[in-house]
Amino acid sequence: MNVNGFEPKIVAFTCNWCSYAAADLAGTSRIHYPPNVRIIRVMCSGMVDPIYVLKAFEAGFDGVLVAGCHIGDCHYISGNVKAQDRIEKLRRVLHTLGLEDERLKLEWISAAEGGGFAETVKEHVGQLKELGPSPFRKETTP
Amino acid sequence: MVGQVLTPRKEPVKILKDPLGNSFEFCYQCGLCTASCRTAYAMKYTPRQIMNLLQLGRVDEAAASGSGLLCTACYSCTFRCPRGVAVTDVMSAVQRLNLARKHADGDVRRFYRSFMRTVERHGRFHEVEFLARYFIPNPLLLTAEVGLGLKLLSKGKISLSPPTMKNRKAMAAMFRKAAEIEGRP
Amino acid sequence: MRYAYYPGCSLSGSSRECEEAIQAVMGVLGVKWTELEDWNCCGAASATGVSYLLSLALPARNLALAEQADSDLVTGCTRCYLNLIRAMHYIQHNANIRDNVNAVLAEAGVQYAGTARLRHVLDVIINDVGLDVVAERVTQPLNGLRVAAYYGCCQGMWTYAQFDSVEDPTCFDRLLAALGAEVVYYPLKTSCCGGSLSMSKRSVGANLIGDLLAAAVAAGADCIITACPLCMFNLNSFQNEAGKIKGTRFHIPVLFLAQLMGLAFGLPPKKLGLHRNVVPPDPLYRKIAAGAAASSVEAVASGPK
Amino acid sequence: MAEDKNNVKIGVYVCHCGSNIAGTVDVEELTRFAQEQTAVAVARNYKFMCSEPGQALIKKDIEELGLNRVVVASCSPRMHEPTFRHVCEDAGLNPYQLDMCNIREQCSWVHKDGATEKAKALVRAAASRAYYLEPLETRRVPVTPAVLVVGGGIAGIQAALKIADGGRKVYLVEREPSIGGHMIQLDKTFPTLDCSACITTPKMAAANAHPNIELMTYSEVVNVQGYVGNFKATIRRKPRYVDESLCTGCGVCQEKCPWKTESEFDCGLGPRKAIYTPFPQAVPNVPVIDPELCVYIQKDGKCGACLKFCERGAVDFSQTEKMVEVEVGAIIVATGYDLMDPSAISRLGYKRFPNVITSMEFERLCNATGPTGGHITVDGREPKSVAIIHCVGSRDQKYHTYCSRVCCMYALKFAHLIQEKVEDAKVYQFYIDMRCYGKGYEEFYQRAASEGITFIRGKPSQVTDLAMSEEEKGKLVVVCENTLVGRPLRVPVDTVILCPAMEARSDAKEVARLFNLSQSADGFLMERHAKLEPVATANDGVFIVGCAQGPKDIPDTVAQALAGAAEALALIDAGTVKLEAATATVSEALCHGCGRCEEICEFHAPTIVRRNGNPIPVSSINQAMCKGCGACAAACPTGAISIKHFTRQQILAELEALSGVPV
Repeated sequence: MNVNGFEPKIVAFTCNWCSYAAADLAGTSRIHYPPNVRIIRVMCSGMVDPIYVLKAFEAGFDGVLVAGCHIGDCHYISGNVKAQDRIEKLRRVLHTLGLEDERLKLEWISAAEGGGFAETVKEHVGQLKELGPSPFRKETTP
Repeated sequence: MVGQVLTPRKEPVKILKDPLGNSFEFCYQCGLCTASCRTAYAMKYTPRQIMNLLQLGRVDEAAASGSGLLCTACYSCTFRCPRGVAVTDVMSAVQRLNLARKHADGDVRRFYRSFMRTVERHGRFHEVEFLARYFIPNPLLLTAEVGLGLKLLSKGKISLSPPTMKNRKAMAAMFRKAAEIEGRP
Repeated sequence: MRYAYYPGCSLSGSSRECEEAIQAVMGVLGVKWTELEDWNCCGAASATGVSYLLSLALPARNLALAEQADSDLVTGCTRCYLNLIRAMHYIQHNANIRDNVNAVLAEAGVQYAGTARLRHVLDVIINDVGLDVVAERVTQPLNGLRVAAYYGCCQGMWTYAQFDSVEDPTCFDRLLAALGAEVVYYPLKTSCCGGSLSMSKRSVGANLIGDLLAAAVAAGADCIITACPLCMFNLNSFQNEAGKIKGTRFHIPVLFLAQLMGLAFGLPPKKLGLHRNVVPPDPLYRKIAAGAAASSVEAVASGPK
Repeated sequence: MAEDKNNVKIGVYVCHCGSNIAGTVDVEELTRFAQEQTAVAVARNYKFMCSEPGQALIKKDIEELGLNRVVVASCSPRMHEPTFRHVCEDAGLNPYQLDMCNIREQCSWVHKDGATEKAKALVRAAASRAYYLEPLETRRVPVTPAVLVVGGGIAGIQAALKIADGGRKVYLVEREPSIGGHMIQLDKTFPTLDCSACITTPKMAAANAHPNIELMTYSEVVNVQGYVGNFKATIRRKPRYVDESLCTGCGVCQEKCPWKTESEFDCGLGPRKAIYTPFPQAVPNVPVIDPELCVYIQKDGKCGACLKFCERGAVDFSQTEKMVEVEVGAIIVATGYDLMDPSAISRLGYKRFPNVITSMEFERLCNATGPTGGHITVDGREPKSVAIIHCVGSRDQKYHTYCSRVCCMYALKFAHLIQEKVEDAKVYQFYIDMRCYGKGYEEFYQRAASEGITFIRGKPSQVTDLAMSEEEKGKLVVVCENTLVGRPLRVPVDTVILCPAMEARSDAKEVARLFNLSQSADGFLMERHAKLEPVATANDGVFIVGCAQGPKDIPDTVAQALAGAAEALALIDAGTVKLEAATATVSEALCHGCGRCEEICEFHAPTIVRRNGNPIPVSSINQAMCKGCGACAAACPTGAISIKHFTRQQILAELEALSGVPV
């Protein structure tokens, strides 16, 4: 169950063209979501190097969210497809490191889905509260 | 009389803990519900007007009107509502209020009570017991129905022996629990 | 496919003719089912008037039992179907409802997991048995019989939404065509019959019933067909009251869909509970016989193929 | 390149954005916190950083304190990055030495508790990223001084004409055999009631005649390559089977052709032949042959009436589909809208009752060149009473949540036309709200109202032919609530006109992919900014105008079309265009020339080359073609490729700062 008072830390790598814009839209529409997430803007989900994800967990993040455009809508034609392949491969590595699947989230959020972004974050925070702190966490202050 | 004065909603219109009962907030008064309603012609306030009264916080007025009792729960309004208002649930919430606050006359209230009481006792509906509960307090009703009653009896459509449900204790317990959760007497 | 059959109160009580017809017809179609063990009333039209929670918990208990039996829950009563699917729908979409309902169910020693599968007898006949099979079983084609197919109100919508068009269902028409009957144009086919208003507010109930009967008569129908026991009860029992309001006399047979199917399958009327119908359907028998005769004449005339 | 990091001087500027940020985030504390970060020389806060004084503040510090990095903690970079990049530039600092820290959209507007804490983390991250930022030079490439306009409706025509008048080459591509779009189908236009054809055809003719416009009707764009300023578009030109250079548009072929079908232009209310121009004033006035219907094509060689009777010998069955490639600097997408098919709402009786028609069908019935020659005749008779039902599929969650914005007005126009043409006709308007917001619209509403129309506020539930009383016999009955009285109402009429929603084109998704655009939730093409960038899109150099972007009336459509033209002209007249500076680079020392990048790049930017004297081949990336998506960098097994402005170092620094733990 929920580790009492535990506040998970999430880093989100968001595509500049869709999910970063979606996060902005959530803002302009004043749709609130937990502050546990920190956003790093990239030009495309296909730019996210597996190293970044591994380093994020190493740095003690409890969850990593990679968000890109819906399949077929990529601003660079197929960056999101490449991201998908990489993330799937990466999951195996995370398994061997003893990290649960839910900690790494890959989501497609279009620029029009402000609410969708907020929901994704809420959901992820919820899942991570269930899971508790990442085994790699060095300290627990969020 | 200078016309009604609108006072801010007194009851927070959380109608009887019914999560869909409050969807009237979305209503934009197009009247498609009324237009889809076969009994609206007989209502004091049409379904749309009920939504409006609730929006204005005039819950008691809505309940007292008795419009809720005329809803047949055919769901046309709910299926068609362009704003996704669960009109049928709102109407049944208003109907519950009407009965709970004793706006309707005794016969109507007894109709619902008798039905539920019968189900509570037997777990299933039992015509004879229902009719007894419903009619005996007001024999006038009975005389009105006697023709139909005989017709049904002669066709063997009314069984005198009560239905046979095993776990009747469970039923009673469920009724108790529900009343407890909903804070009903 | 395993079916747990849920007759519901009306079918096992005041509408037993419908029940008898369903059983007989399903027998002919070779559909096997077992009655749901220790089922309870779904709350009919009255539960919502008293308790929102019970209006969901009562049907939910039956769903829970069906889950235990791991079979499709089948019902022939539209009102039961409505209450059951409504419960499924609301419980699925609202955690708070789910918790409360299960709290109530706990008193009955069951829990509803949300995995139950609900079917309507029509759905089973059309999608599991298939209209081709239905057509094969016809020994007494209903040639020349003019039928007003009354689908019933949007309580039906809940039903039809599952396997047919919500606003403009056609499953009756297809089924009746398979029986050889002629479906007349009936604009009120999905208008409400007033449900229990016929009891709780007669003047209104009878008025709605009157509209339905009048439209069928105007369309030149020999009979009205319904799949809902409540519609069946209303349209049969209140033709006099309706007639008074509309300033006319109604005497049009109203049959349960399964009853008409039974006739087309050549089953004896008594086996289909037709002797219990408030409005005696006898004129139909002659009409059907005549139609059959006519078609056999054609057959002879056209000679052996 | 190698900069002495001891000289890094960062300035952090926290914006209050009035109370938008300061209301939730403790800006004073945030500023203090920023001051403590590594290499931060100065941290200030101010009411509005984007304002003149705010900008001056930053410039002054750059000049006086010799800042070489700037962090602005304010709104989204998608909002003001350009603004502050200019500020840096003006102060002689490379614009790429700026980092925006989004503490409004992504902090103060979405959080309450913990907003200040989060803002701190974001500022620290921005500062650490800024620490590793490098100056980039923005490359400029020449622009192809031509524009592709997709869609020959009024939007496309107006945009094309304006650009052409500006002296630039325009390719105007239209899918149908003629330009004119929906507008040429209309009879009259509100609120002025001038004849639609009369004001459209001159524009169509002008577009056809203009020396700078190359008109490609009966054609479709099938592929788009390249980037802003330098697009390559491939256009499929379907065979007309009629030689445009020989045809005089005399129309004999159409008279003689024996094969009929329903005319799409007349909404199926009238016939057209297998060889046809969709309507008399078609531009170009050259028929096409419908290969599905033409017996000569279907049953090879039979018939051929058109061949025989065309004196000019213009009919040419040897024509085949052609692919044409054009080079343009900008693209304007004006692909318009579809009218919703109201038979989806079966209870309104469309397609069940012949006298229930759509608004567009009525336009054709009203029009002098239409199937009835302008006599309002529905199902064989002149309707004496007409119901007009608004919001069919609009403002309705079950179909389209949005308002289609034109129905109220054309419904009023219909009422006027009916009363003009049909003696003592009764017209009933079934509306939810009357929305007459445009110039002269309210006045028109008043005028129509004064002409004896009956307004009924209520959304009808059904149109039925079931008569409940004598006066309903033989009529259609509209069932609704008269909401202003609160009673159910039945209105018997001869004809019902439905006002269906304007919806996104059925192929909007394909169009969006083709031009690399996104769609809004409602399915229409999405602009870059709802208010400030209404015609620009996420894809530089591609603009959207007219109903492709959302429901619009003609004035708004034309205004947008001209806005699109201005954007396109501004882009190509600049002569050159700034290219993405944040592109991929290869460290040849690390590269093994494995070719992974070459395989993965969608834009064919990387190629494996052999540097003379170097035994190992290496990747070389064409900077003009690289879009900086970073797919190659993420895929590069040796980490030889990095993306400028998004280097591993920069991103990991940001990550570390966010986690508060060394990576």
